[in-house]
Amino acid sequence: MLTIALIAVPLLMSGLIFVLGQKLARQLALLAGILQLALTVFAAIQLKYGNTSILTFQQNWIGPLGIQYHFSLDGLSIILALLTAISAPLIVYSTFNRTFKSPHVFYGLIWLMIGSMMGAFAAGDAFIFYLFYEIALIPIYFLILIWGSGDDRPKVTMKFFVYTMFGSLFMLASLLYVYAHTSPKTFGFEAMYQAGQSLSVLEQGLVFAGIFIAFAVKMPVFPFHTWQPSTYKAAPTAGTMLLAAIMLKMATFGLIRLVLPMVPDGLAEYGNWALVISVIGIVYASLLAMAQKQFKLLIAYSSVAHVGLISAGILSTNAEAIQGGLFEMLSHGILAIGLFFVYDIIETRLGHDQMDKMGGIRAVNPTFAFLYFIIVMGSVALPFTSGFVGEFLLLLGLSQYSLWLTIFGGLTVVLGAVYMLRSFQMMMLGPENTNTSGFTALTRQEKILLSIVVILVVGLGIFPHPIMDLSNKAVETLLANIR
Amino acid sequence: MLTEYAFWFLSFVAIFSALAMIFSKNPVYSVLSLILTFFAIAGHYFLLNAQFLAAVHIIVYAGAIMVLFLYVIMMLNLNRLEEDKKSTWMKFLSVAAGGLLLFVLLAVVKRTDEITITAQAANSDCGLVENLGKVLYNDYLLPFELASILFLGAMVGAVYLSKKELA
Amino acid sequence: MELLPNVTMNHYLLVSVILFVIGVAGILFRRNAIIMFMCVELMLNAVNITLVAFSKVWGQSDAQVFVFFIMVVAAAEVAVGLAILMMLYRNMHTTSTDVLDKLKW
Amino acid sequence: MEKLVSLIPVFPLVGFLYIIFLGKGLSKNTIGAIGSGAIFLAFITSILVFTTQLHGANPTIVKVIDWITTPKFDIDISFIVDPLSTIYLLFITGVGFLIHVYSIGYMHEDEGFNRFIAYLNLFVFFMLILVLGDSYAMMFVGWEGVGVCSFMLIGFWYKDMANNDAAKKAFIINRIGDLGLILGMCMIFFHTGTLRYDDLFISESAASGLHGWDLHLAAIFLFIGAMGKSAQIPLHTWLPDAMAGPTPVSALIHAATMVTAGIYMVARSSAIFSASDVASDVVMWAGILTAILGATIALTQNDIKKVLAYSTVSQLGLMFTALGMGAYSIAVFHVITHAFFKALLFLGSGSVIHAMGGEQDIRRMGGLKSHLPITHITFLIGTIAISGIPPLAGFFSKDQIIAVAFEENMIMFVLASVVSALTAFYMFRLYFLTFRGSFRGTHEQEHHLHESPKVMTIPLIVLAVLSIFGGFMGFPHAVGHAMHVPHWLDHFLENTVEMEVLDMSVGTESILMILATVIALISMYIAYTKYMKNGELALEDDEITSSTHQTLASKYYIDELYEKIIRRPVDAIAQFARNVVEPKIIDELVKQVSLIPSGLGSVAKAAQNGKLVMYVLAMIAGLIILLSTLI
Repeated sequence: MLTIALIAVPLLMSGLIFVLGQKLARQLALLAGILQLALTVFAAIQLKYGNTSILTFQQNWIGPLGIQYHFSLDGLSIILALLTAISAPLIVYSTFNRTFKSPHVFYGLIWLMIGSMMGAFAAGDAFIFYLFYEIALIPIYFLILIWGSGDDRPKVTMKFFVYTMFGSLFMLASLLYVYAHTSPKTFGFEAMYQAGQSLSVLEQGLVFAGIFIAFAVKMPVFPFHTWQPSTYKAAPTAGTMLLAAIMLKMATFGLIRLVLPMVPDGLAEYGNWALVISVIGIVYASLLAMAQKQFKLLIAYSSVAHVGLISAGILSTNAEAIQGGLFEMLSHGILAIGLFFVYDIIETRLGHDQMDKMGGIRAVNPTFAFLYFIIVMGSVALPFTSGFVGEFLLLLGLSQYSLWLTIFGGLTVVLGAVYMLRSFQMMMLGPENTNTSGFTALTRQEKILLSIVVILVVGLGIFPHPIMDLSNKAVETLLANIR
Repeated sequence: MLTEYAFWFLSFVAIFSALAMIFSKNPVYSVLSLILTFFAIAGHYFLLNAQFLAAVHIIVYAGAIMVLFLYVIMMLNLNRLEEDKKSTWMKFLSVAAGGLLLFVLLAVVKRTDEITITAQAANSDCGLVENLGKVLYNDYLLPFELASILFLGAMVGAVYLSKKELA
Repeated sequence: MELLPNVTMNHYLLVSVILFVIGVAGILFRRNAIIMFMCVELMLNAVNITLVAFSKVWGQSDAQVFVFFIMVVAAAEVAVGLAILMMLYRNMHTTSTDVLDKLKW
Repeated sequence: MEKLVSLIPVFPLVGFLYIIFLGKGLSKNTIGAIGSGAIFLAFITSILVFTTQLHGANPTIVKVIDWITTPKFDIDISFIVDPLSTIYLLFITGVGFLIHVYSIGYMHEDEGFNRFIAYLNLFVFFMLILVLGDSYAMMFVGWEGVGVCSFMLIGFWYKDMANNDAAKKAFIINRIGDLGLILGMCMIFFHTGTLRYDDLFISESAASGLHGWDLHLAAIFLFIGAMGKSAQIPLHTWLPDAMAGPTPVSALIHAATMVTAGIYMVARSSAIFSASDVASDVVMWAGILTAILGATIALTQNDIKKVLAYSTVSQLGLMFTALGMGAYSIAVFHVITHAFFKALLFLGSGSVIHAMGGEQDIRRMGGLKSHLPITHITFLIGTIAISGIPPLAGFFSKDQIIAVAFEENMIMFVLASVVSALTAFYMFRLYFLTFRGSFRGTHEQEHHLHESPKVMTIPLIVLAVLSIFGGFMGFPHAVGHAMHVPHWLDHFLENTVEMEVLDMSVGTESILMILATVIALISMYIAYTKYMKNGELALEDDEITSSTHQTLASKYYIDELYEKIIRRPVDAIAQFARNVVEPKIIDELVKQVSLIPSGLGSVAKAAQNGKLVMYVLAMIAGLIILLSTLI
């Protein structure tokens, strides 16, 4: 029941925000975030003490097809639930420095999206997962279309929408294929796993390919990433945060949830190409990030690089990498919010994000530079930041698959430092110029938000243990299921 | 013996007048030919012992529907229709399609021998009004009532469409 | 199986097929919407013949009930259809389907 | 007592946090006191911890909290107390404390004073984590942490872009090394299932799970990490540039502590390296090449800090040569003595720069002896110590490296001796040009000359004392045995690192010692004749005369080479990817694919032309197909 509440709260709050109109929209949205966070933490505590019965919910929906309302939070999805619950209030709060036209629709859509993503994370049934996975597209489509920037955004959003739908088609085909092999017919994960594992290796490989393409578009992994930078650029900052912090995690989480236990043999036999393109993506996106002049695009490409590592790690199928992947999802979400908020701060003050026209911000606004520096350090995976824990475990796991891939994937350590430090240097260091000398001090809201992000980044880096503890057992069970 | 001749005669009339319908340049003649076809078909129904249907057929088709056609044609004053020129390949395509369809249908019909061979006439007066009425009002009561609603809808629709103001 | 002396089921089917194809041919060759409409009626009747014939073969009245309903629907259809045609003619001053081709995608 | 070890890193951390968050209104002296006080407390605690190890106690693991836990990979934040870590503790906190004190004076006028002390504290924190961590993962924490602190401190004066570039370069090259270290860790974990020293080397020897090329490769990857941090060929280029930071930073980070982390790591992994002859050879050759490269470049540099920087590169090279030959304890010995005298030299140079008002070019100096007496004396002691003239610290450690080389590999022996000779030469060149002769700077500068305040000179004096006596902790084996002076350090480290047993007679060892001394004295004399007798600046120091000289002065063009073969191609590839691959290939491909449906759509659109006949034909076609299945 608790799980249902976790999905229902965002959806209901979304409805409430739609209805209650313009005045209270942002307060309500923030309230919903806090409520959601409290509920999720409560759920995590319940899970920690083994009280799993209130975390599952199962009810028939479309009986003859074996589709159920089946939601459950286990050690894997609780991490993503936490990510959602932490990100949601932060994202909402990050918009407080701006005013939007028809805010009730804006915040309503945000919460609709959060609710549907939560639904995908908590799904216990492949059909439910697919359903929520797709529903999440609708609100973000309108968020970008209505509140985005740039004249080409109808085109950009169209590309984004169609591209991801196109990918999902392959997933649907794969899922239906596996579904056809269940008996009695059901979309429940357990039965799907069994059916998937009973397929021949070649079939498994094909099913894997179908699902992976869907996720590869969503994550996105090279070479399916071209929708992403333009979409990030067009989206309002809150929308970008939603995309980068939570939405793409549906895909990486899907890898753990759908791919690993369902088609392990196919992955082992025919999955190398996916690992290879993921790793190519790391290097390629890092290089692109190096070549960017616009800060937002730099973050976008760095996100591609990070996600490539997550994908490669998870597909290498071992406990370290899966744990690392889960933790990196959490960390990447928080860092993405931090980075995009930094972008937002700069953009509201300077009106652009051309890095080569900045410089000297540190001299004008040392607090901002300090907070940003820690976020940079987190995203280059410095130890004692959350980024390190995930990235290190991912590399450790990937190395058990292939040393060569690890060497190339590890280049993210170097190239990440190159582009992040370059951006830090271009924006923050050096003497101030006419562009940046008027860089006003941070407002209270900005300070609070950045501080929370920084505290989370450092705190999770030093105390990842409680989080990892939640998922340890689930990861072991998952791997035991595969072997 | 007589019935056999009647069958051939009716069939000939039906097909001939159907052809006349599609080939006649004047729509009025077309309608009249079609009415003739319908009468021939009604005759078939009689031969098949479906008197009720035969009656209804004449009343509804020949009496109501075709008169409606005639009425419309008269009202629109479509004595002579301007036929557009058809491209030759269109003609060819149409002939091919029609011919092919005929061929396929005939081929299918040829196979019905094997199916009908096992059947036997159990109740030859099933087409009488009494029997038909029983079936209609017992088994098909709901569709029957629905048909009346359909008529109502059609009536409303026809009236609404024909109102001058809409134009 | 003979329905009448020397007349088998196949004869009826044959007649029906020929009428049906004549109806199709009419639709293909003629451009006038009213004529095409009549061809549709002809095709409906071609089917009706088979239904009645089959009813006789099996000794069941259900097929005749169907014929009855087909007539019902045909009547309704003609009523509405002709109304539409009249409207079209009023507006377009033609009933040729070569001109009436605006209803697409 | 061992439990106290977890306090040691806490002091500098608290110092850092306090200064950053609460230090705004405090005076510079208070800040200085807090900063150096924190390190002093750590130093005292370190001594207490150190005493527990004096008499051969077993290594102790002190766990603080759980850190990363996965089903198989399980690393805590916990510290190891054993001879190797405690001896590092001592000189990090000890030298660190002195440099903190010195910084109070040196940075007193700087507006970023608070920040500076705070960063230094943070650096010491990470350095302590590095040596105290009980696993490679924990070491890596410190490893990266010091890298970041180094980045922040090199770019301390961030308004000058050159400093920032140097800082970035240092960080990125370090990162390349770090990647090597990560890969090394990955390999070790893959083959042994653990990264804890305890499981790998001490209570079990899981490290023996590495065999053959896995072993070599793991060791080489680890060494790549060391290359980055300890500035070995080919990753050495950042260290000289790192001199852009304030001088205390150069002394603390880029001479005494951080750069020796590589030696610590190799010594810590001695079980792995000693098992891998390939890796050991790599270490040895990289070390000696670096030593020669550093020493030759140092001959021609005119910036006082650059000379010291290349000297550091060269000395680190020597240490790695020792490591490669299996003489782990001797390398550590040289680390310690080097920390003393190199910190001393850097701080001395800082004092000189301070006095000269920021001037760093030795061609503009000279005759500072009378103006800066304390600095002069201590700098001279440092110079003698590094040159390897007995009985100062450098002599003992360097001599033992050369002795080992004599035993192990004659080529190494010759090369190491050459390095030693070069060292004596360029150090005395530096000394003579700076302190002797007549002043060559401007009149204004001469007027400004003054001895540094006490807060700066006292650390110099302490370090000078340490440079004089520090060498006695490792008296040469054979000679020491004959004289009943034990090699204390070897005994102390015996259970921690693999030992190289020198089987050398008293005679051979004595001859080697005398030979080394003579070489050093000859070099010193050559320097004397060249730079003192004429009393003037030698011509070739003012202008570049020969192509050899040009090559040396340009540091063998290695920076230019990297610029050409790495940085520019990578940038070009990145630009190519941005301008061509991304829009013209990948996105174009996507567009082409997206054209397929719309192409199909336009075909289908043609069918939907509104012509009734077409629809009928289509229907009939469908009907025909359908029916033909019945035939």
